[in-house]
Amino acid sequence: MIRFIAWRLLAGAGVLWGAATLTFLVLHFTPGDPAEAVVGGEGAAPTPEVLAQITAEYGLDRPWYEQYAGHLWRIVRGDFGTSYRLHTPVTQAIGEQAWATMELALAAAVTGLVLAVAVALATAGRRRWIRGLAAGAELLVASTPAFWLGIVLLTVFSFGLRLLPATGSHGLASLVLPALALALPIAGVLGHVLREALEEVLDEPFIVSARSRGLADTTVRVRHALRHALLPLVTMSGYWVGALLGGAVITETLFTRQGIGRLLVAAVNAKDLPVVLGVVLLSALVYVLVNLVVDLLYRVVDPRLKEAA
Amino acid sequence: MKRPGPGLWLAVAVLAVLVLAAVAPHLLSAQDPLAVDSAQTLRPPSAAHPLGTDENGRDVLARIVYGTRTSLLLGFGAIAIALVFGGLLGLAAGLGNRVVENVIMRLSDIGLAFPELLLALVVITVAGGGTANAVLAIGVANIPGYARLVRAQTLAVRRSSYVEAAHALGLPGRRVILRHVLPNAVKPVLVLATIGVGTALVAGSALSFLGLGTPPPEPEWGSMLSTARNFISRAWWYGVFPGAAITLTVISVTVVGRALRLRSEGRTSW
Amino acid sequence: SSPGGGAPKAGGTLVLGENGQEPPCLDPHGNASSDGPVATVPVADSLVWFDADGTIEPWLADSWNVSDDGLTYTFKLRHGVKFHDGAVWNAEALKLNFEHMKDPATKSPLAAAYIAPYEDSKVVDEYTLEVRLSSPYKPFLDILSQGYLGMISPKQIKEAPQTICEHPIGSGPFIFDKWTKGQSITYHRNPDYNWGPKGAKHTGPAYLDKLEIRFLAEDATRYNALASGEVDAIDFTPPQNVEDVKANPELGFLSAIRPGHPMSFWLNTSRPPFDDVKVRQALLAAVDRESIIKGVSFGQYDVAQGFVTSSTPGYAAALEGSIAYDPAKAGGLLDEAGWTGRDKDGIRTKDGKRLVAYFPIAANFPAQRMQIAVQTQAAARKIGLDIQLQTPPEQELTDRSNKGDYDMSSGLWATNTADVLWIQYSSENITTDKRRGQNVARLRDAQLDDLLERARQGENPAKLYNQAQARLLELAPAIPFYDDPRPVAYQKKVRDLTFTPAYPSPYFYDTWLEQ
Amino acid sequence: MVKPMVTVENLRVAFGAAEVVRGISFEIARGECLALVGESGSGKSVTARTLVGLTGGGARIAAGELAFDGQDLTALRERGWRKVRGGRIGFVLQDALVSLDPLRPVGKEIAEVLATHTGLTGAARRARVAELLASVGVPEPELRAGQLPHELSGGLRQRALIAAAIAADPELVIADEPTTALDVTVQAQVLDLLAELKSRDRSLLVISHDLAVVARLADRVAVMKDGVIVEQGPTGRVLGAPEHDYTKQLLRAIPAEHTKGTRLSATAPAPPRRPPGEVVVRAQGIGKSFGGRIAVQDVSFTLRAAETVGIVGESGSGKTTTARIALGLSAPDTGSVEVHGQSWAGLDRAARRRLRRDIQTVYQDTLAAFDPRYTVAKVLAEALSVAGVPRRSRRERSVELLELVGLSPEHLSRRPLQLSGGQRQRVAIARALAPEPAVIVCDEPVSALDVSVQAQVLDLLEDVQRETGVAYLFISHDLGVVHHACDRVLVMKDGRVVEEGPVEEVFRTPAHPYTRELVAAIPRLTAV
Ligand SMILES: Nc1ncnc2c1ncn2[C@@H]1O[C@H](COP(=O)(O)OP(=O)(O)OP(=O)(O)O)[C@@H](O)[C@H]1O
Ligand SMILES: Nc1ncnc2c1ncn2[C@@H]1O[C@H](COP(=O)(O)OP(=O)(O)OP(=O)(O)O)[C@@H](O)[C@H]1O
Ligand SMILES: [Mg+2]
Ligand SMILES: [Mg+2]
Ligand code: NI
Repeated sequence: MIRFIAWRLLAGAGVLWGAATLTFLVLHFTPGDPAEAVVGGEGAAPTPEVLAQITAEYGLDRPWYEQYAGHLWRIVRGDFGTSYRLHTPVTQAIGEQAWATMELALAAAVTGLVLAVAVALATAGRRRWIRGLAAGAELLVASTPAFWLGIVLLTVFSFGLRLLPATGSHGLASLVLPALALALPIAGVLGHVLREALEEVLDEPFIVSARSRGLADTTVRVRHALRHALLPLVTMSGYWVGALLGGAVITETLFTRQGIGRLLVAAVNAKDLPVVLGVVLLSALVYVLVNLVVDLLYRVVDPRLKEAA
Repeated sequence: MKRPGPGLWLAVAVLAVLVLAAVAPHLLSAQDPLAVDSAQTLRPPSAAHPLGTDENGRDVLARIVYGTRTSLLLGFGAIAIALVFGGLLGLAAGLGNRVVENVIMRLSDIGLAFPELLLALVVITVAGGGTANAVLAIGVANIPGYARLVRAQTLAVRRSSYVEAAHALGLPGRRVILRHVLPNAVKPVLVLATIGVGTALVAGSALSFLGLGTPPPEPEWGSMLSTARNFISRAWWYGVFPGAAITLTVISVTVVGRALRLRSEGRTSW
Repeated sequence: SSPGGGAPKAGGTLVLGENGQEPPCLDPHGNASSDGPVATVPVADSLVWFDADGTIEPWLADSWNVSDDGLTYTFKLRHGVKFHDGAVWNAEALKLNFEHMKDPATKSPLAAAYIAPYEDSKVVDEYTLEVRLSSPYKPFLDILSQGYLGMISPKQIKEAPQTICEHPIGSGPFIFDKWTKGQSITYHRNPDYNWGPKGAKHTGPAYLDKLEIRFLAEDATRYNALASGEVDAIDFTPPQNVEDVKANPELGFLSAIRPGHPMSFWLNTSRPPFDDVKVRQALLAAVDRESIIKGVSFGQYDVAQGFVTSSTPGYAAALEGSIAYDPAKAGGLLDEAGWTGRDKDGIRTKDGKRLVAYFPIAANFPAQRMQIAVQTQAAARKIGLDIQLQTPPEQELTDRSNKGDYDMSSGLWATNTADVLWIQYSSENITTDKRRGQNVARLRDAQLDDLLERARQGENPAKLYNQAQARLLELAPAIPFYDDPRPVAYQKKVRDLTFTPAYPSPYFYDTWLEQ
Repeated sequence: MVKPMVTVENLRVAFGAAEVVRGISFEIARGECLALVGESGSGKSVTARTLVGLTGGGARIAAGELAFDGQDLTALRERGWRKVRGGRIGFVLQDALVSLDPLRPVGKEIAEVLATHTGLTGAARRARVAELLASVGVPEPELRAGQLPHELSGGLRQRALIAAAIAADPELVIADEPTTALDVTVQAQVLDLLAELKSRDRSLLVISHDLAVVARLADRVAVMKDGVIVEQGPTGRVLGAPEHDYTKQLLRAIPAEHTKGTRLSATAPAPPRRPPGEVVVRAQGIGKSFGGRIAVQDVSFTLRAAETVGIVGESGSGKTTTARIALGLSAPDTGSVEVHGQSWAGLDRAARRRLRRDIQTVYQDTLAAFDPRYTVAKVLAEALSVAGVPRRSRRERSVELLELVGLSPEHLSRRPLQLSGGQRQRVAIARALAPEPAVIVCDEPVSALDVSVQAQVLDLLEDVQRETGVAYLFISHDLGVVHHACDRVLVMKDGRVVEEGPVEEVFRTPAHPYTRELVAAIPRLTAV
């Protein structure tokens, strides 16, 4: 077990390095002068001196491998540098935004999973019209863009009923709508996959066998079938972690929440390499850790895997 | 085998209409999707414009009809890219030796760890905006996920007795992979792929939301939806109909896909 | 400002919903975003105040003197002004501010360019500073009244310049509290404040206890936040909601046209097809600006009449109506220009070449501008000109605009002087490897250059700017669409909400809340 | 007369348009054991499942009377069923290998019954679980209770399932093929256990295709065919003096020592036997272990053309492993296997592939051995392509093969899931025959077949051998079958061959104690 975790963490470090390298290469070799980007935008009129200063200060005139090594070495030493665009340390820039995103992603993950599991459990293997209804609802939310869902939620609950605030990231009330907007499409996809899996499991002889012992239907579903059906969800962890972090950008923009999604978009547009590197490393780290946890969970859900490793 | 229910027929009909719209849009709408009329902006549904007009006075129905091709390309194209490349990589990882497997899986880990949005931005930064690149961006972003899934499946299928039985029969290895491993490994992934068509369409509209999707004035459902959000308080029809088009497409694809899958497995469809 | 009686009351918090153009840096000298001034003016006062009629009034400078050659400005500064950190406002402070703007390390995207002619300055005495320019620069004072050139504590500039972006310290009526990035900025009242501008309604501290600027990028969200009472006022009221605002008895509405260049599509005059003035004039005549603008703004915007907005000092009102919608004339002009052939799509051709114009646009292109672009595209098609909208990546866009690789480009430039014409159309301002300029049309016209240069140097600007505007109408380097307004909507309980006329943005010094 | 435990009158069950149980009636008295025997697919399992309300999705049930202990079962709702199932009726499903939740320790499954139907808590429950496992003959019950199904052999799984069924001491136990996965010694133990239940006034409904088992356990027998009971009566009478033709046919078809050399099915006489030819497979000292546990150790044998060598032994003794090594599908740790004088180890890939055509196999698990997407036609065509049969004659040849194994052309379009277990097994045999190999390794080739079909298949195998001189390596836990079909036999225990020799000799005068135990435990119909 310890060896497994250690090996995974080592591989995780490799993933971080790969992601950082990819980020650097991409930002470096795509067109556009970062110096322009830093002070760019409509309404800006940087003087040549300002551009020269930026180029010199950020070492943008050095060969790419030197810059690459520089960034890497800096990060290895634990120094994430200073944002080109915000003129603040990257750790601070990300630190200000990270919690809001985490909060949102966690809330959405929990909501999405609970919804998906609840709906799938309640409807799998039921009458055709119930299944059809549930499947339709799932596909509806899964095929509705998060921003549109968000707008609809806003229009109904904020602007119409005035039940919940439309904006900001303070407190629970302001988390409800964004979390829902982010969670629903994910719940749709997960619920769909889960229900298909559940229906397959509910046909298995061991379910009949469990029923023949006099267990209540709910008990059979929760205690026996659910565990099997969860396996594909676990395999899809990559998908939903990505969907959460990716969807966060849209949701953050729409609900005017803080978050690293928006920070990332702004940073990419401004070629703000230190910030992009920071965000990528953070999200890669989250991915690596989530994956590790998920793999450990996998072993809890499916004990057959324990000895295989 | 049970006869297909009305739901399936409906879904097939919707797909047929979609194909028609993609191939010969002029048969479904007589209006020009690009015909701007500054005097007729954001008009509600009427006889002249059955689904209303947009902010430039264009006919929403015509734009939905003419947008079908691009939208379907976005949905199916992206998933096709993800499936083909993800499938091949996953298969290679599942069948290859440890080195191959490790290289591919670590690369796909990097791909998955790399924010999907950034990946899309990257493709668009490198290749520029536009539908083709949006397809590419979303497709590429989905490759690692599918690769992982296919690999997991391949490993399971590879160990199955029927693959061993095929080997025992004396079939050439290539043929076993092509005829037995590949189809069985990809099968469960197809469940995800049918719904993936929808998520890809949605991802395309998210790109439009960020201004990276299909460039105007070309009609495309996702970008229509994205623009419509600005006018939701004045023109519900502008957002609702393209949204309905997306949802209807996804539901139909899923229903038909499911029926095909069940049939290929020898199970009856719902 | 809002009507109604009653004496102003102190207290309360005002929340303003801003659009999403959150500045990356709150150093007034370090930002160029359109939300910059609204966020920095509460904190940082300016040297002079610009009145709506174009006159310059004292603020942190009591008086000033311009030498005859226009090269030396002598400022007499106000006494008793203190920054929030206790630093004293004096000649040294002003000198440090100028140097801070110019210092490349500040990475100023705008202020440095605005004071480009600044050479150096000399402290004459504690409250007198003599500023020397390298060339005459008539708009110097106008520029100095803009929020982008607000005054920052000399202590902060000297001791901790890297903190200005995050936490600007000025002498303004509000003290900066906290910037929650991506969300809001909060301020509280400066109790010691006693040096409001001449144009203000009262003296002494501001009335509001607290001020919060919240960034609400989505139009629908911003408007609804106001309608539902989540915020007290919103900036950039979406045009589609203005009618609702006006019809709502609980809401007030305040709007000012921003001085400067109207929102326009510039035509690249340095390469075909728009190097031919006839083609430019043809396009100008082919577009029914009236109906387009009415549609996209839901009847809220004024169609631009020329190349500066109607609120800009030096606006040539006499030239109004010179641009007329006349598709027939447009066709004739193109025929004259030799574009007589037609291809199968109905696009004109000449010597086998199609009449195509490339219009690269940015990812975050505002929705409205997109509408105008699409409708312009449709109008151009009717006369046989194919406008192709392209969405290259942001960075490629910058590269292309620097290299002049485009036929059309869009934008506006808000500044409180007709010198905007020099910024936009002087051949000196064509971007080269050495210099970034705003002459997006890449117009090179000796006659215009001469007019603008002379106006800049101070020779009868009123007349010269008039002539320049007339000349531009002949040259047609752009399709001017509308005079950009700054529409603010607010709850009726918000009283005396005003604008800083220099760069119209909400100004809260006089504002109070009726409870 | 005492009220019967179970009363079934005119029971009909239909799935969609197909009526699979067509009006059957029977009663089971307290302390009585009724056995249901009959053709595969005749509706035995459906009847059993109907008694616990788990007939399956889409089933339509009609009955004149369906009562348990005087209670009308047709009137029961979900809540009512819960009390009956597990608590008053214990049920052992047919598919023992897949009837335990693969993700939960088997002990938990048994404890679940106790938790639902008894007041036992915590430690008491654990103790009872161990007791129950011990009572069905599971060694080291505490250890086993904590293990997952896949860590148990098929026989252990079946016993755990039985333990769960009897955990709450139900008044009626329904056991559907309770001993298929068990070797004879364990089978004897389980049968004793069920007999003991009966002695405590519990009722039993046993379904089995093994008439010897039925003979030993049942008081009365009902014979089913095509959804109806064709004959019903006391065991001795039905098995001893059958009245119905089908029953007679069933009884004739049972292979055993006395049937050796005779035809089991009523088909044309076989061609003359060939003498054993040259050696086709030679295994020398093969050994294999999995993660330190020895599965096979020092096994040697030879197989000659036109000869059948049987391997018997308890579950987990290494029979399948030996077969896989012989097939070259898994490499031995020690020793070597030669086919036609060529050692697997010494061949490159292409040569192995060529050699494989000469040695075919029938898998133990027939469902898993077919690509689920393939129709029977495709399965056979693929096998024929390996043999080099040209594309156009493949279909014709497929039909021939199917007819050989007693199936008809209509089965060509079926997929594995659409076939009954017995049909699948026959398709597997057809596939193995297709390339006309020199050797076929048969791993439990007739385990899923009811005796009449089993008879056909055994005859078929023999006919093919006489015609082509193919050699069989024949694995089975059914000693009667082995006795009938094999020339020589290897007896395996714990991975070793403990005894070897001509089948008559080994069974008549077993030398090794284990063999003696095996032979003694063979349930014999003649014992009735
Ligand atoms: N859930 C179901 N849906 C449709 N048909 C079914 C279902 N269960 C059983 N059948 C059909 O009912 C018939 C009787 O099946 P059953 O399982 O009772 O046979 P059996 O007598 O137990 O045979 P075996 O000895 O092979 O187990 C078969 O033809 C089978 O295909
Ligand atoms: N792939 C494997 N991994 C680990 N252990 C295995 C594997 N295959 C077989 N074994 C073990 O090797 C031993 C012999 O198994 P084998 O399948 O040969 O038994 P068998 O004689 O065929 O039994 P049965 O009659 O139940 O089919 C068993 O203990 C089994 O658990
Ligand atoms: Mg059965
Ligand atoms: Mg075996
Ligand atoms: Ni599906």
